[in-house]
Amino acid sequence: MLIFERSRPGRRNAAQQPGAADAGDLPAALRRASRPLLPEVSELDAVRHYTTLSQRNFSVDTQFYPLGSCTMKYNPRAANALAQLPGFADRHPLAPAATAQGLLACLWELQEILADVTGMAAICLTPMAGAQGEFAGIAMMRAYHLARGDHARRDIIVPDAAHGTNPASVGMCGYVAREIPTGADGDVDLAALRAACGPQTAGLMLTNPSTLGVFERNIEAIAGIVHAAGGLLYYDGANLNAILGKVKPGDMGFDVVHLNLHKTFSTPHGGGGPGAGAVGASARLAPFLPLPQVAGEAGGYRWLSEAERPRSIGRLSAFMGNVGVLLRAWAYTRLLGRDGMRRVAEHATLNANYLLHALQRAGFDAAYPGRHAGHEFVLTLKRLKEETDVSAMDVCKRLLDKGFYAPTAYFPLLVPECLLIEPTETESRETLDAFVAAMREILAEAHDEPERVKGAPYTMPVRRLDEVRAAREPDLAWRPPAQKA
Amino acid sequence: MLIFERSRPGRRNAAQQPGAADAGDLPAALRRASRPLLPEVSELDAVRHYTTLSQRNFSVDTQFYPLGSCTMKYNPRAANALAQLPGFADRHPLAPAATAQGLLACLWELQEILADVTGMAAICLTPMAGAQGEFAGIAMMRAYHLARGDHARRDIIVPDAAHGTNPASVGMCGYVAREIPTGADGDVDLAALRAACGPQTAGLMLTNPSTLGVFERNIEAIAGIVHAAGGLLYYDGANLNAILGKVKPGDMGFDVVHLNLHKTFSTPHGGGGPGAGAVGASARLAPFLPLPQVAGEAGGYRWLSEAERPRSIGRLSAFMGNVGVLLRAWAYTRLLGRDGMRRVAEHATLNANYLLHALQRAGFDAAYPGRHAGHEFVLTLKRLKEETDVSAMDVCKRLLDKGFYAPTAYFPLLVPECLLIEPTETESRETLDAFVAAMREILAEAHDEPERVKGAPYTMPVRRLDEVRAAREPDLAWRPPAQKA
Amino acid sequence: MPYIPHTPEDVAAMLASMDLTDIGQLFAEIPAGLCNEALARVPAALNEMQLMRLARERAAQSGDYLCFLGAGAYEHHIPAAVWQIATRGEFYSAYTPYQAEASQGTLQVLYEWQTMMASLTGLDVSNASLYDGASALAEAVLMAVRLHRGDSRRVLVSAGLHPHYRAVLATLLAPQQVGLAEIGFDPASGRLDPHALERAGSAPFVALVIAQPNFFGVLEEPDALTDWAHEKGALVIGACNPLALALLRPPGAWGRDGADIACGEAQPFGIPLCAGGPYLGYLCCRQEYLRQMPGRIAGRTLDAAGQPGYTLTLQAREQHIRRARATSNICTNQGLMVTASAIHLALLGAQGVEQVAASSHANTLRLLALLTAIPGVTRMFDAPVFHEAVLRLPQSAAGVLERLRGRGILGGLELCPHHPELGHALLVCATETKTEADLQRYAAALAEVLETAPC
Amino acid sequence: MPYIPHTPEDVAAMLASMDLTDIGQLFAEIPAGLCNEALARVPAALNEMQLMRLARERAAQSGDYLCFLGAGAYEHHIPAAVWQIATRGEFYSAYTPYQAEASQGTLQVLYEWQTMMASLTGLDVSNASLYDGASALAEAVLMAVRLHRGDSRRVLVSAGLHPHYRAVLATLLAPQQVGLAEIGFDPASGRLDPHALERAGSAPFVALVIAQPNFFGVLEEPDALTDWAHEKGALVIGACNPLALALLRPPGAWGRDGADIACGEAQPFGIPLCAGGPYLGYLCCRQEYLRQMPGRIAGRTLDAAGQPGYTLTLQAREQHIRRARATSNICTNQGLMVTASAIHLALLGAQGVEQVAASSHANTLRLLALLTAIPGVTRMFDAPVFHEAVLRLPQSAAGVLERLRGRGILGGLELCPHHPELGHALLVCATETKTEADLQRYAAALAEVLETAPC
Ligand SMILES: Cc1ncc(COP(=O)(O)O)c(C=O)c1O
Ligand SMILES: Cc1ncc(COP(=O)(O)O)c(C=O)c1O
Repeated sequence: MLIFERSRPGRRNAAQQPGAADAGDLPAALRRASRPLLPEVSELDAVRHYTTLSQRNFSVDTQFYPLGSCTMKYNPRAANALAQLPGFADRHPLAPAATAQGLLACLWELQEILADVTGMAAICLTPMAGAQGEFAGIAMMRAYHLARGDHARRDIIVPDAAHGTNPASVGMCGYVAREIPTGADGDVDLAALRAACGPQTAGLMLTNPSTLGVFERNIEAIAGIVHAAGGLLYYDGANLNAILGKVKPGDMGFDVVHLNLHKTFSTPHGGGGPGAGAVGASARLAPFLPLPQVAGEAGGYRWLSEAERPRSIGRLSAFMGNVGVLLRAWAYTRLLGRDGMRRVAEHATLNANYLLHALQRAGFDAAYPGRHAGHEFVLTLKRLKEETDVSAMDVCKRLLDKGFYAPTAYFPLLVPECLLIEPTETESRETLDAFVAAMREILAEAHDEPERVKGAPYTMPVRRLDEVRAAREPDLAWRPPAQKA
Repeated sequence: MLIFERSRPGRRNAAQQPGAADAGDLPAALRRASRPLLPEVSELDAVRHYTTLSQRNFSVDTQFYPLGSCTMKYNPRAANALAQLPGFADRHPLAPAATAQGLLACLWELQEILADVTGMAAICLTPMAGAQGEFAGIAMMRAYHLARGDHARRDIIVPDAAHGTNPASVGMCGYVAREIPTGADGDVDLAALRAACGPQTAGLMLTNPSTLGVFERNIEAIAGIVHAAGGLLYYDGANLNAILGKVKPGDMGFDVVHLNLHKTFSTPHGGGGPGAGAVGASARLAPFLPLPQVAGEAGGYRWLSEAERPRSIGRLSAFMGNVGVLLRAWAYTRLLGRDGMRRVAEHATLNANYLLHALQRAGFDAAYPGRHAGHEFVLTLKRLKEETDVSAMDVCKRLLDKGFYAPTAYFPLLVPECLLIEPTETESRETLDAFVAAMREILAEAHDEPERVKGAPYTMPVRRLDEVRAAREPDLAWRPPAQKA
Repeated sequence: MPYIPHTPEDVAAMLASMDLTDIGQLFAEIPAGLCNEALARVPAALNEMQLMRLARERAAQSGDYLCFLGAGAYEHHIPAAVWQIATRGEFYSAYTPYQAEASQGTLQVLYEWQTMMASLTGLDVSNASLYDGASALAEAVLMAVRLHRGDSRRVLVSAGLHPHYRAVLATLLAPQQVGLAEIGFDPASGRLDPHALERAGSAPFVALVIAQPNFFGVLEEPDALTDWAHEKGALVIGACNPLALALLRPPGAWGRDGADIACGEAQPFGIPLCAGGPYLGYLCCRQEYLRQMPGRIAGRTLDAAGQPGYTLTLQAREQHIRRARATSNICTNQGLMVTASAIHLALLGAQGVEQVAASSHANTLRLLALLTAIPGVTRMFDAPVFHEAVLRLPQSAAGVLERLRGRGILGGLELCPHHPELGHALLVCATETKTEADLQRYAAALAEVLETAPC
Repeated sequence: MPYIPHTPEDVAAMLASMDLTDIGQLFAEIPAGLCNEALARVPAALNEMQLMRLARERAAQSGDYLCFLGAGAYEHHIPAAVWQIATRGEFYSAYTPYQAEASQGTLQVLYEWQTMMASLTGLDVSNASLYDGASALAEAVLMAVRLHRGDSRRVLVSAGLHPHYRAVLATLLAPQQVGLAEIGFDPASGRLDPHALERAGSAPFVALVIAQPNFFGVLEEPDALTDWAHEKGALVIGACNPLALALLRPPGAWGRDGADIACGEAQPFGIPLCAGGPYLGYLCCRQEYLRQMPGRIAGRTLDAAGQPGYTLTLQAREQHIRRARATSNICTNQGLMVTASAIHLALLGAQGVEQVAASSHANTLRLLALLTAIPGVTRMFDAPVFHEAVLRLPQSAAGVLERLRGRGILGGLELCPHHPELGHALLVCATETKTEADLQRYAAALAEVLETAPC
């Protein structure tokens, strides 16, 4: 039932209302004619409605959530408590700098830590998610080329395995995304890369380990080819969890990186966001970083002024990006500490490879069987689909019935019937074993009783939803019954 | 699965551990030989375990909870936020009085408000639940009699409808509980009362409206009889919600009252507690109130000293009772305000009577059909039981399947197959109507398919539990498999 | 090992299952020269107890001020229930609801919030959030560029738009060669200057952005503006504080045909100030523009048993399907803020939201009355305002603010850095959180401060 | 109407369904003379925004001190997860789990906590909580009285038991004519004085109460005491800080046969100080004493399908069944504190709890070393302590504490009101929350304070 269907005209929650006040002086021509459609419910009804709605979700706090490319690790509750401290949560963004030392200290430390783990010269924390980080990074590359008077560069090379935001961000920056294929072993096709590179090449975007879950072994060669062509290298940090504290993107030759703090640095996904997509740059690109940034000096911390960064690509948000998310990420970095970083990569990788091996033993096919997994890996259910007509999507839906969220399916696009599985380091061996057992059961069921799998899920609040209908007859806002007709 | 079954030797949650420290100086004879059986799990495992466990509960925030005698009203979330403010939550009980003005102001105001709504001369907030309030009240009555040199009084008269804590508290005070019957109309049997009263009578405990949900119409006569015999009147405030702001126990002739702040004043029940059982006294009994109490004076607030209250029955708790509960109750009183008190009683009573009428129309029998309900009412399912063999308990279990918590069953003891139903004022008419519809369905089902009702519940995390086995073969603590055998 | 459950035995057994002995072997494919475990700038780990103490100390440095700052971020009462529910693990730690059947909670909340926002803006549909108000406006402009039939890439924007919003537009639009024509404001009213507008409108343009209220708190007269832009064949974008829309004509009802797109910052609906974010960008439009909308959208559909349920829909617009030709690159949005905002609006109810808006308005007028009673303090503009206004001070606002801070008051925003042409200008805001005593306290402090000479 | 959903139309329709027109009619059975709606001492309503502002102002008056107070209530780190989970509506707003099938969450938590407490105390069974440590001890004594075969009602209690606990025992036991014989402590060690004990033990008694540690932080030698009492045919009750039991021999292992009952205050396990409550009384005993246990008990059983499940059990002991002959009058207990405590213990784990105990112990020893290095400051007792100890000061503790407070430190508890015989005695405590810098700060402040003459 929708909150609007619980609503009754005139029902009020007096404790939350400041009381009547006069706005009669506002000119009639400016005033609203009819009340907006907002619910009128009691506080109990609202609390009960949203509390029971929450129970209709799977989440990391309640289920294993092996969603590839999303790094659904545990989100420490301390980070939430910390970000809600009144000195942070109630602070106005334009409150004077003199009162900001505590906040700035946290942000500055986060900049320092991220610079170190990425091997970049400088970090800007403002991008509000990975995709905005990508925009910022490409815009910086563009600004760099233009600043050098190099106006010919229009292409950004993007492997076919790339996440959709990569080509989309390229477009947002007015560049053209040029796709290159992946080899059978999961590495970039070097010949194709060479062919694609030239004076029109602004740069290359790469995720490493790639979205196929394998480490790009030729990364040094790739960097050489792109740099030789005058292009720049962009690191999509969505998969940093695999190499955190072990390998630095800067050392691989990347000029710009973005990080998804809501992945590697454990800030909650919140059912879709908010995230934070901090962006880092090598020395030559650092002057182009967006603003605001925090400077740390002997006397304390301060915001860098626009005058000090005349070549900055500018502002990305009205204020300072998603500060509450940044504070949570800061909390996490401080809780992990220096040694904790490396351990994340090691155990995320251990979990992924352990799970991959176990699933292979259970009868599933790895998309890149010869390769070590990074922190995630791709299975292909092509054979299953051919044998039983049970698809990757069917397996996903059936997993829900077994109490597991489903892996990412049908991404990357180049692997047919694929599942991208990322266990993260925060899951225990017992949980992984239970997942393998469930997958084994589903495999057996797919052969014995395929219709059962294809009809899943059965135990969720709803049965399988008609997505086609949703798109063909969009119903995107409730209307009161009378209006609806 | 139990948290112990998720435990693995050596698994650690490093972020919560202060690090190794030396206790080697402790004499070996005093030291523990083996580690206690505490879980060893990751933080994620603990969070997931307890979060999913919580989902296995019904609660006010998620379901209608018409549990008679318990006043399961909405617990404002503001009260929770307020009690968790660091200045309250992190305050040490023995911190100096100079830092206590803010806290004492809240407690003093609560004392004043409760004194006013009960018509008592003074209030002490320390009892930690209703039952401890009862103990305090009876102990005060005892102290009063003894202080007057009146050593003969040994009996406390208790109606048969009384809550179990009443006779139990009488026993805890070294008195004898003398039960008197209730008349067919739900009022106390005055003749029996007269017969029971005498020089041995220390007092009478009464709930009004009674646990039968009806207002004791002869209360003034009762007070007269008891007082004439030299006894005192004790008001069990569990049902104050029915008359809050409309009738004051003091005006009815009561000498002592306790209140269940976790009922009338909306502090959460927390799955069993904590509560707060503030106790109030008329002028002649006020000197015997327990300590600590707060005094409010021009210069500020302070704790009353023992020297100032030499006749106090003394301390009931190591510190100041359940302060966090008291703060929540204070918050509620301030949110309701003067007019809000009366409105609670009015709408709680309206809801109860509306529901009673609707259930009668649906075919259920009121235990006291001629009477108005207070804030709750009793149904008797005797006829249903005779006709279908479906019991009150069966109906309760079936209600769970319909998404409603069950009413109180088999209490008061004198009504056969009874349900005690208390909707509270915070529930909407729509919720009451939905409950009636469910009850109607169950009634039909009881006639058509009684086994279905008797086998309920079917949709809970467990089927009906074997209570007899639980008591016959008590399994009260988990043991590791090896030890268990 | 913080947040890693593995015991040494676990690690050994897991490695053994792969015939390995050392985790390092799993990294064998990485060129050896790239391994670099030095992290000199990362401090050693704190435990939670140590971290919380450090954080409490740092948070306390923000101090405790009576705050009259607005300028795009507003202090409002947020019911305690909002965040106690929004941070429940099931909302807090879930991903984007791609597996709809296991995400009905989040999806229904999105659908409810979309309904609320569509109704507030008077438009047909809302998306399920964008990052913040400023970036939402940039997305709206890009959407208008895609929708517009002509080949102009020129957008008219008021100089009275929040300067940070203008800066964000510049950053986000420049790479796509979308030009911004800044229209001056009328120095008397603070509204868009009609003459400047007429001049700018003589060349083709894609869209007119109307800020309601604008940066100065001033209310534009959007009916005439909307009709004017539509007559020129351009789209109209309303950049609105959605709280103001509880009182004001919604963009969907501006002029003859209504604005085409409404967008802005929904932070006033239950989102804490939090030093600037995470906030909550919204974007609503007419039904016919749906396929050019950026961002996720939740929709209602039926399940295999014919029961209603919710799912993300129209994903063909989005980056994960359409890639380079997507309507935007946005993926992660501000989901949890949507949840909080929906709960907030449900708790306040239609009447509550209206009261918050009216009482913020009334408090601001009262503050203006008190402050302009001080000699030398006058209102900069004469047009009606919502809950913010610009004052002209007899001295530099910076110095005044500094001295007010010494009295425990954050007195507003100094406009000089953004609008030097306005002289000693101060932007003040008084929401429903301010009592009469607070307003009096500000007035008394300001009077006191102004009596002493500027330092 | 705060928290009342009824619209005027609802009220009218509901009344109409009963053929009534006015709510007042529902109160017709109440004698008219009793109606009294005057509430002069109840202030008018605040809304949540106003209330929270008032509460924040009042809470802030507690100040922010470095605190070395213990004496029965201990500052420990509580993981943020504990209360974020414990205040989830499903735990927070549920009643006592009488409908077991709809309360499996709470019931399983109770069962788990009982397991933890039984293991910590080394006894067979635990109940599901009592109010607080002091009242739990009173219940333990009453239980012993019921269990004891003789007709003595005399109980031996150390004068080194927390004075408030002794006061509570007096209040709760007096009406049942249970007598308390207070046994002096040895002035050198701070432990129970064996001679005094021997003297008191010459008359019959029901039980001996051993506090471990006692009020002075001192550790008793419970083996000999236990055997001595058992030989006299009395029961032994251990009143223990359960945190100390992470290091110390549990009551169940005291002497030859172990103590009979253990009880006390589990506040150190995840319960905030909160000015004194709600805290968490616990009580454990041997299996054979089960039927005399007070309070609720959760047990594991099977459901109709043979699956395990949890329920409250052995209710025949309780007031709602046995009424006047119940083992106690307790009904509402401290359920939510149990939930928090179980989550706390699970988050810290066996090793974490041990580390908290050890590190509190080590910090206290370190503090003692620093403070006793100050001229004139000495330890009062020479027996080993857990995480508290008594210092002898060269001046009145009250004055010293007052001056320490001026330096931001709550320096401990002045013992003079409770134990004037000890002179200038100060009880100090340093838990794992204190850093070396904190201890140094205390020492420096104390040295400074003692240099100046008492005022
Ligand atoms: C590989 C990769 N790149 C980029 C992104 C985009 O990040 P965001 O969703 O934070 O915008 C994602 C997120 O799913 C991703 O997996
Ligand atoms: C009528 C009545 N009296 C007394 C009590 C005892 O109160 P408490 O559970 O707070 O001890 C109750 C509680 O259920 C009750 O309903």
